Amino acid sequence: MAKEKSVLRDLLDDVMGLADSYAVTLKHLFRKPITEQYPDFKRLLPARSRGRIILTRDPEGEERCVACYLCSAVCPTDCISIEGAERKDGRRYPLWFRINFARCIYCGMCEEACPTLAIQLTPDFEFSKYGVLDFLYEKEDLLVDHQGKNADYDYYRHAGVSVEGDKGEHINEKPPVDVKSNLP
Amino acid sequence: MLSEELKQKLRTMIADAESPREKAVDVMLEIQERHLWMSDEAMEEASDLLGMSPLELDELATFYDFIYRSPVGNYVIHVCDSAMCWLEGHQRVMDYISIRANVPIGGTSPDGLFTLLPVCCIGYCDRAPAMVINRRVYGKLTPEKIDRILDKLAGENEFHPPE
Amino acid sequence: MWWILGLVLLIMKLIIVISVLFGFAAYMVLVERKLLGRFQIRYGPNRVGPFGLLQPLADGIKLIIKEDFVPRTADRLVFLTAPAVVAAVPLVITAVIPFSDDLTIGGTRIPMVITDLNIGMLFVLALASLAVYGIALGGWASNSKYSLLGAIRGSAQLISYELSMGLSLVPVVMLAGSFSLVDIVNAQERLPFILVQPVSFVIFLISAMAESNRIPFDLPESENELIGGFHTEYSGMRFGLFFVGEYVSMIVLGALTAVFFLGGWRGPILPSLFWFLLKTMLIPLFFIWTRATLPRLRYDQLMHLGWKFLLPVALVNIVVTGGVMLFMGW
Amino acid sequence: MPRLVIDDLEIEVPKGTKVIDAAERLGIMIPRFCYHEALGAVGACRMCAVKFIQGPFKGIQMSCMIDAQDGMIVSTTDQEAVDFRKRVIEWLMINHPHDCPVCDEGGQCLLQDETVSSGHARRRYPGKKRTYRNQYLGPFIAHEMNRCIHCYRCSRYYQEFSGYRDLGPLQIGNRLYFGRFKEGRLESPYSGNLVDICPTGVYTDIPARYKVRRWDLQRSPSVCIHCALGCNTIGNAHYRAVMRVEARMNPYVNGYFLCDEGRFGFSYTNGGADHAQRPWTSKIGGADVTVEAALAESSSKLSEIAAVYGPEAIVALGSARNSLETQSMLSRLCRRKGWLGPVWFTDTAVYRKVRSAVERLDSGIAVSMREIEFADFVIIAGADLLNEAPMAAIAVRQASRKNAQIVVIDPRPISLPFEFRHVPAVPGQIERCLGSLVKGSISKEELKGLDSAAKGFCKALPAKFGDKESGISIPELADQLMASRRPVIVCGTGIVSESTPALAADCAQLLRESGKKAGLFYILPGASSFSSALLSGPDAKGFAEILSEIEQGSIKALIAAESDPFRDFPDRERLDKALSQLDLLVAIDYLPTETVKRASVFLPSSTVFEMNSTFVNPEGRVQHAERVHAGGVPIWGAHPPRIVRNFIPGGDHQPAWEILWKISAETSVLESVLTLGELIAAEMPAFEATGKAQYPVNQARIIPEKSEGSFVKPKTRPEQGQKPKGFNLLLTDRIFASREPSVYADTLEGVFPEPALFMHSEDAAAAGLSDGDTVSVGLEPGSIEVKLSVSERMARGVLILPRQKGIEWQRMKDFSAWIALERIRKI
Repeated sequence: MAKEKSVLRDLLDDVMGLADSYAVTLKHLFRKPITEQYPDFKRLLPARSRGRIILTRDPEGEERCVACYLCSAVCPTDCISIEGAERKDGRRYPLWFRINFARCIYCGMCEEACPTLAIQLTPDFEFSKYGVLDFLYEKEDLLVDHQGKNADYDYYRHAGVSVEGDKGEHINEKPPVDVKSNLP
Repeated sequence: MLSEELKQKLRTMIADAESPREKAVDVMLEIQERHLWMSDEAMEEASDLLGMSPLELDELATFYDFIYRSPVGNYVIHVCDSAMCWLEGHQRVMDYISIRANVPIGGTSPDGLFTLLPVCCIGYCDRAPAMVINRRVYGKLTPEKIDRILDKLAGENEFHPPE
Repeated sequence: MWWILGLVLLIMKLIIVISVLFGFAAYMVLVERKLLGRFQIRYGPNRVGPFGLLQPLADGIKLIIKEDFVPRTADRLVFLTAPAVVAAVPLVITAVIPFSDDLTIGGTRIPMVITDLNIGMLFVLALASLAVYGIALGGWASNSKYSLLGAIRGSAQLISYELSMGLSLVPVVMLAGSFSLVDIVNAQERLPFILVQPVSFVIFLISAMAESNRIPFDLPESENELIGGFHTEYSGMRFGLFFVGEYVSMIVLGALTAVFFLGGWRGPILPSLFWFLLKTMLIPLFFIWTRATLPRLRYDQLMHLGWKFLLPVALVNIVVTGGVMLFMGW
Repeated sequence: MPRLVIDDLEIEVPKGTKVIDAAERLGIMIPRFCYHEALGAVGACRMCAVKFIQGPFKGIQMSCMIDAQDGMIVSTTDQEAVDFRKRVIEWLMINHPHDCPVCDEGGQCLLQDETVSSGHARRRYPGKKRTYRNQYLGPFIAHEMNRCIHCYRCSRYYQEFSGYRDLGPLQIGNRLYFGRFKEGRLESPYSGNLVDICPTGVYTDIPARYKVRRWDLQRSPSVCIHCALGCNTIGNAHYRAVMRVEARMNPYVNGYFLCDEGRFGFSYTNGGADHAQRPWTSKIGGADVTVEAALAESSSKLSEIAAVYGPEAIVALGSARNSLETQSMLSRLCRRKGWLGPVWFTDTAVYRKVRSAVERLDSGIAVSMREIEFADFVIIAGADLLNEAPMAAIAVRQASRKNAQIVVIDPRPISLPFEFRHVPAVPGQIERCLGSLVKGSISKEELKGLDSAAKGFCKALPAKFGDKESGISIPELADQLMASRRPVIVCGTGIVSESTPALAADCAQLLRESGKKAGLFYILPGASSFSSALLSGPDAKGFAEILSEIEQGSIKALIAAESDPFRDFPDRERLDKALSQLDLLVAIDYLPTETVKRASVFLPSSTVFEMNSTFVNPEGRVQHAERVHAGGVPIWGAHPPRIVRNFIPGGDHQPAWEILWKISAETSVLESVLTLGELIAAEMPAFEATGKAQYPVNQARIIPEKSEGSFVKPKTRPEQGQKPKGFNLLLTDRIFASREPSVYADTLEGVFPEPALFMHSEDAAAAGLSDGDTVSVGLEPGSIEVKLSVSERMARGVLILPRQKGIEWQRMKDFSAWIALERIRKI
C-alpha cells in the first residue's frame, strides 16, 4: 500500500510541478515587457562595449599607433594588416593600416594587445553594409581626432627611444650618460 | 694640437716599451701634465703615436678616473668617498670645498682654478677624511686645514692656463 | 433544382471554411509570436502595421518571394508534393466538423457542417494519421540526414500517440452512441463530456499536442538537434506550407476538442458560432501557453509517456467507463 | 670524456665542454646573454646560473664558466637557480626601456623571451632609468644604447672575433657605453653580425628596420650567392619582398656569421626600393608580353634558326650565378640540341684557372673554412680575401687569433682584420714566392723521405725569392712554415697566372707528403664557378672565340641564361657591334642588365629566394637553398590595392632551368631523366658519386678521394723575353661594388667604395702623381677618368683597377693591359 501511495504522490508532485510552471508563465504574461524598442530608443552603451574599431591620437594630436604589429599578431581572425614606416624624426607610424571588418569578430584582443592605446573599440555597433569591400577600412577611415578612452596617455613620453627632444626627457628617466664625464 | 716637442718626448717614451700599448696610460698622463685634460684631438694624436685606434685609447681613458675627458681646472680636488672617509665626513668636506672655492661638485670653479670630484678609496683610511690634489694627498681634513690648502694653492698658482 | 442549391451551399461553405481557416492560421502565427513575447516579457512582432497586425502579410510575401530551393540530390517530385500533403490533410478534416447550430433560412434548415458523416470520428482519426505522410515523405525526399531523422521521429511519434488518441475517444463514442460528430455535439446537450470524462480529455489533449508536433513534442523538427528536422531543406513557400499545415492542424484539433469534449457550438445566450469559435481557440491558446512553459521531452521520455502511461490509462478509462455505464444503465 | 647528469638526463661530452653546451646537446636551453658559442664565455650576465647538486662544484654556479666534469649532477630547474635567474632579469630590466613596440628586435629578442619566461612582469624598482645618447653607425646598423644590458657580446664579436677596432666599451660600471670614438660608419664589413649577436635591440638592421616583425616572415634556409663561398643564410620574406637575410649556422662554412655584402645585398630581388628596377614581365623586342608568348616566340625562332643555319648557329651562355639545376639543364640542352657552349666564363683565362683548381681538389687536401680556422700557418697567394671572399678573411682571422702566421703574397694593397706578412709580389712572381717559401720549409730529412715525383717537384721549385723591398725574409717565414703542423694554402684564381692554382695544389701536396696536415682552399670567382668548371669540357670555347664567330656570321642566336656579357666582357665596343648582328638574343635573367635591355626576347627568371636551387662552394660542398617565397612585385612600401586578382603581379618568373627546358621545345630532354637530381647526376658524374642522387642534396662534398693531376713541373724563372714596358693594369673585385647581384642592390648604395685606381706611392711619385689626384688612363680604345689612390703596401709596376660600379673598365680591350707611364695623365 505504501508503495502505491508513493506512486500517487509522485503523480501529484508531477502535476503540481506542471501547474507551477504554467503559473509562472501565466504570471509573466501580465508583466510589462522589458524590451527596449531599439531604433526608436537607443540606449547609451558603456564606453568599454566593443564595437567598431578606431585609431586614436595622443594628447599632442599625433597618431598613437607605432605599427608594432601586436594587434595583427594577436587577431584571431587575421583581419588587421599593417606596414610600419618611420618618420624623419624617428617616430614610427603605420604607412597603411587596414582592418577587414567583414572578418572582425569584435573580440577586443587588439585593444588589449595595443601597447600605445592606439587601437580602441567604440560602442558603435550599428555597422552593416551592402558590399563586402566596403568593410575594408583603411587608416584614413580608422583614424580619429581624439584620444578615445584614455585622454592622457602618450606612449612616447614613456618609451626609451626619443623622437624630437633629447634622451632622458621621458617620464622616469635620468639625463643621458655623458661618456666623457670626469665623475667616477 | 700637441706640440712637436711633446710628441717627440712621447715617441721616445713609447719606443722604450716592448709594445706601444703598455704606455697608453703614461702617454695620456704626460699629455695631461701639459694640457690638463684629454681633448678629442689629443686622443686622436696620442692614439696615432701609440698605434691604437682612438676608440681603444678612449676605452682606457674613460675607464680611469684620473684621466680627464672633459675640461678641468688647474687643481683637481678628488675627495675620497669610500666608507671610512664617508663616515668621517666626506659630504661635509665636499660641501665645504664647494662653497669655499665656489665650485660645483663635478664641475670647475669660474676662475678655472679648481675642479671638485669624488674619488673612490685612495688608501688613506687612517687619515680620513682625505683628498688628493694633483697627486698630493691631504688627510684629516678640517675646515681650517682646507682653507689653508686652498689658499696656498690659489696663491702659488704656477700653472698656466691650458694652451 | 435542390441539388444545385445544395452544391452552391456546399461550395460556399467550403470557401468560407477554408478562408476562415487560413486567416485564422495566419493570425495564429502572429498570436503565437505575440503571446510568446509576452510570456517572455517582451513585445513580440510590432513593426509591421499597428501592433504588428500586418506581420502575417509580410511573412506571407516574404515566403512567397523567397527562392524555392530544391537540393540537387532530392527526390524532386516527392520533395515538391510533401508540403502540400501536410497542408491539405487538416483541411479535409474540417469537412466533418459541425461549427454551429443548424441555420434556418426561409424555412430551410442548413446544417452548419460541410458533411455530416455517420462515421465522422473514424474519418477524423484516419485523416489525422495521414498528415504524417507529408512529414515522412518530405524528410525522406530531402535526402538529408537531419530531415530523415526528423521524418522517422515524426512517424514513430504519430504511431505512438495516434493509439492513445483513438482510445481516449472511445468513451466519448460510448457516451454519445454515435460516430457522427453532430451526434456527439448533440449528446452533450446537458453536460459537456469534459466533466464526464476528464481523463479522456487530458489524454486527448496530450495526444493532440503530440499529433501536431508542438512543443514539448516537437522532436521531428527540434532545431537544436536536427536543424529543423524534416523541413531542414525546405525554403520559401514550401516551407511556409509546413507551417500552414501545422497551424491549421492546431485549429482543427481545437475544433475537434470543442466538439468532443466542450459541447461543440453549444452555449448560453450568445450565438452558437461564437461559442464554437471561442472553444476552438482555447486549445491553440493552451498549446501556445504550453510552448512558453515546457521544455522539449527527450525521445525516450516521449515514448515512455505514450506507451507506458497514456495507453494503459486510456484502456483502464474505457473499462471503467464501460463498467460505470453498465452499472448505471446508461 | 666526462659524464654528467643534467636535469636527470645523462650525457657524455668531450673534455673542455662547458656545462651550458652540454645542456644544449641534451636539448636544454639554459638562458644566457653574454655566452655565445663563437665568442666563448665571460660570465658577465649571470643569467646562465644553474644549481650544481653533486660534483666538484656545489650550489649556484654559472654554467658557461664551468667545464663539464665527471660526476656532476646539475639542475637547471632547481627553485634556487630559477629564482636567481629571475632576479638577474629583474636587475637587467631596471634600466631597460619600455620600448618593445618601437624596437625592431621585438619578437626576436632574447631579453624579451627570457623576461617573459622568467615571469618578471612588474617593475618593483621605483628609481629612474639610465639613458644614453645614440650614435650614427652607418647605413646598416641602428644604435639604441638605452636597451643595452652590458653583456659585451658586441665588443667581443667586433674586436676579438672580427678584428675591427672602432667599436668598443667606453666608461665604467653603470655608465658603460658601447659605441665609437666619434659617430660614423662602422669600418667593419662584417658589422651586420652585431644585429644577430646582440641579445636585445641595441643594434638593429636598418634595411629591415620596422618593416616587419619576425612572426610575419616567411623564412627558409638559403645560400648566399654574392661570392663563391656559399655562406648559409636564412631568407626572410614578407609581402612578396625579401626583407632581410640572416646568417644560418653552418660550422663548416660560415659559422654563425655573414658579411655585410651577403647580409644586406639582397634588395636586387625586390627590384630596389620602388620595385621597378627588376624586370618582372617577359618582353619581345622591348614590349611587354605574356610568358607563353615569349616562350613560344623564342622557341619557334630557335628552331627556325636551327633549321636554316644548323644548331651550331645557336650559342648558350651561363654565368657564375646560375644554380646547379640551370647549369645542368644548359649543359644537357647544348649536348642534345647541338648548340654551342655552354660558355660559363667570359674570361677564358679565369676559366682555365678555375678548371685547374677544381681538378686538383681532393678530399685529402681540400679544407673547409672551419678547418682554416684551425690552421697554424696560412699562405694566401694571389687572393684579396676581404674583397673577393669576405667570410674567408674571418676564418683566417680565427687562425690568426690562435697565433697562426699569415703570409699574403699579392700585389694589391691588401688590408685584412688581423696581422699578416705581406709580400707585394707582382702576379708573375707569386708562384716563385710561394714556391721558394714551400721549398724552404722542407728540411733535408723530409726531402729524403719523399717519393721521386715529389722530390723532383721540390727540387724544381725556385730556391730564392729576393724581395728586399718588402722587408720580409722568406727563409724566416719558411722556417716557421717548417715548424707548423697544419698549414693551409689559400689560392686565388683572379689575378694569378694560369699555372698558379695547380702550383698551389702541388705545394700543398708536397707539404702533405712531408708529414704535415696541409690544406688547400681556392678562392673562386662566383657562386657556381666550381660546378661550371666541372660541367665544361677541357676544350670549351672561350667567349672571345664565340664573339668572333658572331662577327663572321656563323652564330645567329645567343641564349644568355642569367649572364651579362656587357658586364663581364671588357671590349664593350666590339661586343656592342657583334651582338647587334644576331638574329635572336634571348635573355633569361632577374637583374636589369644591359643584355636584358637589348634582348630580342626576355624571360624573367627566379632569384635564389624564389626557387629551390643548389650551389657548390669552393671546397666542393653541395648546398641546397630552399624557396623562401613565391615572389612577385612586392606590395610592401606602398599602399596595397583593394582589388581582387587571381594572379600574382610580377609572378611570371620561373627558374631559369625551367625556362630553358621550355624554350628548347625538347621533350626528350627530360625523357630519360625524371627528376632534377637525376638530371644533375647525369650531367655531373661527381654529383652521383656523393651516393645521394636523391634530390635535394645538401652538405655533401663532391670532390674525389684522390685527384688525378699531380706535381706539374714548376716554372723556375720568370718569363723572360719582351716584357712590355709600363704598368700592368689588373682588374680586381671589390667588396660591395663588384659582384653582379650586389651592384643592383640599392641597400648597398650607401657603402659602395669610392672608385679608385691604386698605384704604388713610389711609382706615383715617379709619374708626378699624388694621392687623391684625378687621373685619366689612356686605354685602348677609350680612356677612363678615376681618382688615384697611392699605397706603399703594394707591388710596384702594377695598377689596380677595381671592376666596380662607377668605373667603366669595359673600355679595355682585354682583361689585363700594359699601360705606358705617359698614358696616365693628371687632370
